[in-house]
Amino acid sequence: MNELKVDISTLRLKNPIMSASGTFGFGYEFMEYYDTSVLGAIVCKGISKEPRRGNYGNRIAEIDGGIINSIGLENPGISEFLEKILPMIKTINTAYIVNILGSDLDEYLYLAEKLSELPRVDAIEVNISCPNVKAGGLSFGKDINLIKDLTRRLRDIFPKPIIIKVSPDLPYIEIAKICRNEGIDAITCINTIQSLLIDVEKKTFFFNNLYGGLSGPAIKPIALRVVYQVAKEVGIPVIGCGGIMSYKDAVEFFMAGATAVQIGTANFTNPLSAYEILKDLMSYLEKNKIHSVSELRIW
Amino acid sequence: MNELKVDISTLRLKNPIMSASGTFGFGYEFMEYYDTSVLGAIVCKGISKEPRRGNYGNRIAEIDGGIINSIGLENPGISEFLEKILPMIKTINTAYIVNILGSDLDEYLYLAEKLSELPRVDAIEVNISCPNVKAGGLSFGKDINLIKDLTRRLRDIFPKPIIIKVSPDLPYIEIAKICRNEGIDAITCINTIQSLLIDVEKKTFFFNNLYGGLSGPAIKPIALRVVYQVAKEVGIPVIGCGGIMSYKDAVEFFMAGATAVQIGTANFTNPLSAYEILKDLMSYLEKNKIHSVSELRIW
Amino acid sequence: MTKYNQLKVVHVRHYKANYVSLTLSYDNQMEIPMPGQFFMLKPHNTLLGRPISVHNFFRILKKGYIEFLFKIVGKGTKNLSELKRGDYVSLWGPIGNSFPTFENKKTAILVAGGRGIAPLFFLATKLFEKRYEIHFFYGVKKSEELIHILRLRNMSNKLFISTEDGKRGKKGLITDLFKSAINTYTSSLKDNLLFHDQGNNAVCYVCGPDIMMEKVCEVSLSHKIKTYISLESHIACGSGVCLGCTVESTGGQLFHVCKEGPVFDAEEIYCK
Amino acid sequence: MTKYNQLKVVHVRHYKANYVSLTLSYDNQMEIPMPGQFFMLKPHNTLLGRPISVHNFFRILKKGYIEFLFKIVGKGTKNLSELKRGDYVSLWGPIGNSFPTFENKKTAILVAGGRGIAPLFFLATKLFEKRYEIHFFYGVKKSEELIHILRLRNMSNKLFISTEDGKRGKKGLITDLFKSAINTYTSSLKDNLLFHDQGNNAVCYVCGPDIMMEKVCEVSLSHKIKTYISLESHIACGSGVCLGCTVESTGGQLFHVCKEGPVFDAEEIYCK
Ligand SMILES: Cc1cc2nc3c(=O)[nH]c(=O)nc-3n(C[C@H](O)[C@H](O)[C@H](O)COP(=O)(O)OP(=O)(O)OC[C@H]3O[C@@H](n4cnc5c(N)ncnc54)[C@H](O)[C@@H]3O)c2cc1C
Ligand SMILES: Cc1cc2nc3c(=O)[nH]c(=O)nc-3n(C[C@H](O)[C@H](O)[C@H](O)COP(=O)(O)OP(=O)(O)OC[C@H]3O[C@@H](n4cnc5c(N)ncnc54)[C@H](O)[C@@H]3O)c2cc1C
Ligand SMILES: Cc1cc2nc3c(=O)[nH]c(=O)nc-3n(C[C@H](O)[C@H](O)[C@H](O)COP(=O)(O)O)c2cc1C
Ligand SMILES: Cc1cc2nc3c(=O)[nH]c(=O)nc-3n(C[C@H](O)[C@H](O)[C@H](O)COP(=O)(O)O)c2cc1C
Ligand code: FES
Ligand code: FES
Repeated sequence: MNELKVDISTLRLKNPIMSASGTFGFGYEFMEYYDTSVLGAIVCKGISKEPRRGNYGNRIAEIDGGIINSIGLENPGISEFLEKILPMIKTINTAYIVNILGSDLDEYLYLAEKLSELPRVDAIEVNISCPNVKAGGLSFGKDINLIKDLTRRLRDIFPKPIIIKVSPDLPYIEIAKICRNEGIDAITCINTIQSLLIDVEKKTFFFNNLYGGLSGPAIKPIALRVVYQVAKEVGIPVIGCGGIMSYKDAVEFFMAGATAVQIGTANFTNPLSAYEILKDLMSYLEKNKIHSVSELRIW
Repeated sequence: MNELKVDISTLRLKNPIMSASGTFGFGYEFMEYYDTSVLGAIVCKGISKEPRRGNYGNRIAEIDGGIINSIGLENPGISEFLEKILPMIKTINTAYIVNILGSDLDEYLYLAEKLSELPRVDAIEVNISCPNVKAGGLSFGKDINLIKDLTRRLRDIFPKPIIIKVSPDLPYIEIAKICRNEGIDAITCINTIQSLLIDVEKKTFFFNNLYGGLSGPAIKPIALRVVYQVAKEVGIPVIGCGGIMSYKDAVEFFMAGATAVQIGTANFTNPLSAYEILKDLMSYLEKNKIHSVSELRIW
Repeated sequence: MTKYNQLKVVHVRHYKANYVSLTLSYDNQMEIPMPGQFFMLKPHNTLLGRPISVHNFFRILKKGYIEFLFKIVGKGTKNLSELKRGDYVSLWGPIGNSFPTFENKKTAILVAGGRGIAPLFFLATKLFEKRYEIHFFYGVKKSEELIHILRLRNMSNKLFISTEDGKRGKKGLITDLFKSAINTYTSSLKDNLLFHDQGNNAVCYVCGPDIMMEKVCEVSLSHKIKTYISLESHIACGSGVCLGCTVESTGGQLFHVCKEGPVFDAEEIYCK
Repeated sequence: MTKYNQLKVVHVRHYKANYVSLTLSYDNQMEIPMPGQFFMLKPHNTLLGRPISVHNFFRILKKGYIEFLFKIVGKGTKNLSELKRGDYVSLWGPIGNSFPTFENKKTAILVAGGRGIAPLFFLATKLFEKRYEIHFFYGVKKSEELIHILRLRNMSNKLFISTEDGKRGKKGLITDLFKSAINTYTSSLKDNLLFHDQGNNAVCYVCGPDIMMEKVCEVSLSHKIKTYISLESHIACGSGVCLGCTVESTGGQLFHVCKEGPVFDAEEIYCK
């Protein structure tokens, strides 16, 4: 298993398989299925400053090849996260990455500040690409000047690895270049893709908040393109995410240039997914005598 | 059937069901299956100035919920189109819309000029969003100043309806606003979404030209979002396209705000698709006593 | 304890009206399911599992078996209905809370609408074992949908049936039958077991379409009968991580069906 | 003329090695298929149809029947293999050109590799009817894959079989068997029917894996035997509209399998 280690700048992960934010709770929920410490890292559900109730009405739907969610960032807020949740994951023995979402610049900075001194928090993943919240999501990510400011100031505040999470709905190449120049450590590609769902029978929009985010197999080829472009054209470490359902999908992401990958929707299809993908990836590497996933890159 | 008529500015279509460019040849091919004159309009395969051979290697693959193509705009060129193909569709008794693609501004203008005086050509659809050609596709569409120039000069040259075709890979709202301001008649939303496919066994990119375009059911929720945003926020007529496989899907597009719709990938699933969607839509409207598809809009 | 598993199909029975019962060989490493709990069953042709309540759990020669009863309504249930004896189903569970029972309330009113029979039948068998007095209300649209009538009759002190087609039981909605029965009880049969102590001795359990549950609870709560309902929502993960399975109380509070439910105190949902 | 249709399955036969034959009741409004042509068969679980060559066409009491033979290799063919008698399959065709035959060439060499037997068997039946002299080369990996051996033997003047496992016929590749057989013919049997007139009297038809076809054509073309091959590519529409089905000649020219093919003159593909 030695060869499975990957580095996200100063953070060494024991393997390149992480959970994707919002699909794995806080890491302890899946303990009922397997010891989540085996994963390379756990990325927790997005956290905001205040508790958020999330969206009313329908929140999830399945479509051909994917699912669409409009959770609306329900989360307990940073205080409860620090007080109640962090203690609960003390025994999970792997890197812990906190995903954060703010409605404005100050909120992002506040969250990073709060998390900066905690030994249990190994890195932050900054969500600037949520398609189903009114503020702090895509609208934030589309403002290039704001992104410049955000990344620079986050870098000042937060000493451990900072990961920025983008989606194809954003000018991701431009953003990735800014990130690289501002010393951001990695980019997660991709978040869900903004989508609209209509309930034909009821003649209404399916989600109260109008938009949802598309994830699952349907977005894999789009995610691969973003991973490839960011890794190759920008030259910044990329954490691949989007429709990874099997170890083969993960291999495709490594081939496209990802340093590590995240498992999202697959956790809903089978709660053991992340674990099984890790296991199968290990056999694949062994069988093919590949010593590090970085050897898989095809460019 | 009277109530099925829709207008794309000065062009009256007998019904709102069109074929999508590149999925219906030139309109006569499907005559083997049904009389394609029943459709509201036929949009032909994209035409360039010179003949184009298209891409080498694999051109099409099926994935979960969609297909990815990297045809690379194979077409006979405008001269052969005018000389050989236009005469062949003389007997097709419905609106004929020519899709054009140029590598640069001049080529677009040249094509529009050539088509401007032909009675058989009822409108042009300008493809600025092809994800799998080296020039004239997405790279062109991303240059906002070029788009401004293009739309203005096309408007000068071409007196009949001009339709611009966008994809979510472009800043489509900005483009749609320019189009509206420059007097463009409608926007087709959406073209295929740029995607990367990897052949894990062969350890290569699947397409010679790297990128392909994703179409089919997987992109429907993304297409609906673009249709809604362009129709609602910009207020310009929208022709909806993307993953329409049944009349219900078409109804969703009308609910989101489309004036007409195009049937693409569905033609491959069943060559009678466009015809069956039209037929089923008619029964649906009749059954629900809806006199015009514009009544379906839910905002 | 194993929560995710592949279990072998030992019996499939196709009822009328597109109902299917699926009996699986249980794994004794798994938690024993309680009435009200559900499992996520994974069809082959969908991305997400489908939540199905436990319809029965029993042992034959120490070996456990679990039974599900579901109605074919879409592609997932269709696919599950095509399982054959000897096939394996991937599933995870048991998930969620269960219908609470009380030592001091030995009168139970069960109200099932349509496929709501699935969990309430299981509950009835448990209550019967515990020697509850069972008053079972069971309504369906078409009389063919009625399932387990004989067994229900054996377990219940009184069984009320309504069908919308009127071919069996009382013609009409179960909500109306329930309302009139309760009113009769409370007005003319004050000393009926059901209602001495102003209903404090009775518990009501309801499962069915949203609108039916709301109407039933309106009646039961107005008579101060402790009432529990089993709610549905779009379940994606069934593991408490996606936060997709919310339902809303009349007061606007949000609950997660797979974590705080699927069984709720009716007062929590309808009275805030 | 109807090109798209739903046809009824009248017979399904499962062979060894995952081969399946599917016989459908034909519709006399449809064009009569020729050897080399194919149909798009639409599985239920895929978006695109799957191209399958016509394996046989016959009439019983004036009613037409069409037979397909395919190997299960992925989800589409798997789904098609699950069809049962009485089911309907959506399909469109016949598509493409067919193997040409010539009045003045009455000696046919057929070379089939693996599932390449599907169209070549059909061709053989037609050639047999036309009283051709048939020299049939048939190679497979595992001997279980061999299909229709008896019927092929009856139709052929000579039947050459190779299997990679060596359990039947000659052990090895059909390309080697073909090469040595042709060399023997041409060197020692100069007056063999096959090669008087320097091969001008013979036609060679090849269908199988790309690499096998290339090697066979190298031999046949070097002996100046007119050679036709049936090519595969990723077919999406089968209607000539998507332009996805291109194959490339050695000279870099592009051809569309569903329009200019699937049968090509080997010289067009390998010699430019
Ligand atoms: C906790 C719980 C327990 C359940 N127990 C049973 C049971 O024991 N027996 C039984 O027959 N059914 C039960 N159901 C309902 C069952 O889960 C759905 O019928 C099933 O998921 C539908 O899947 P499908 O793929 O067949 O239909 P789909 O194709 O997914 O949907 C068909 C129709 O049903 C709607 N729908 C699907 N899922 C839900 C949902 N969760 N809530 C509301 N509408 C939905 C869809 O919007 C669509 O209109 C239960 C649901 C929940 C939440
Ligand atoms: C004109 C034509 C005639 C054919 N006739 C027959 C026949 O008579 N009998 C028969 O058994 N097969 C025939 N084939 C091949 C058959 O179409 C494929 O095996 C089938 O489409 C695979 O579908 P699937 O969904 O089972 O596999 P998939 O899951 O789609 O693919 C399985 C594997 O096969 C590869 N593959 C799929 N389709 C093609 C293709 N068209 N070209 C190259 N690789 C492909 C995939 O990349 C993958 O590796 C023919 C193909 C063509 C083009
Ligand atoms: C239900 C759900 C909730 C999510 N919540 C978050 C979130 O809080 N923060 C975030 O950055 N991404 C969130 N995501 C996006 C995922 O982390 C991931 O980027 C996306 O789902 C694509 O990966 P997948 O196709 O493997 O699911 C969420 C996704 C889903 C499906
Ligand atoms: C094989 C193929 C070829 C296409 N060629 C063109 C083209 O030449 N010009 C163009 O504007 N769009 C082209 N498109 C895009 C379609 O017109 C349509 O916008 C897209 O496929 C989405 O619709 P769908 O999901 O219904 O297929 C092509 C699509 C496919 C699948
Ligand atoms: S279904 Fe995912 S949290 Fe309840
Ligand atoms: S398969 Fe579409 S053109 Fe040949």
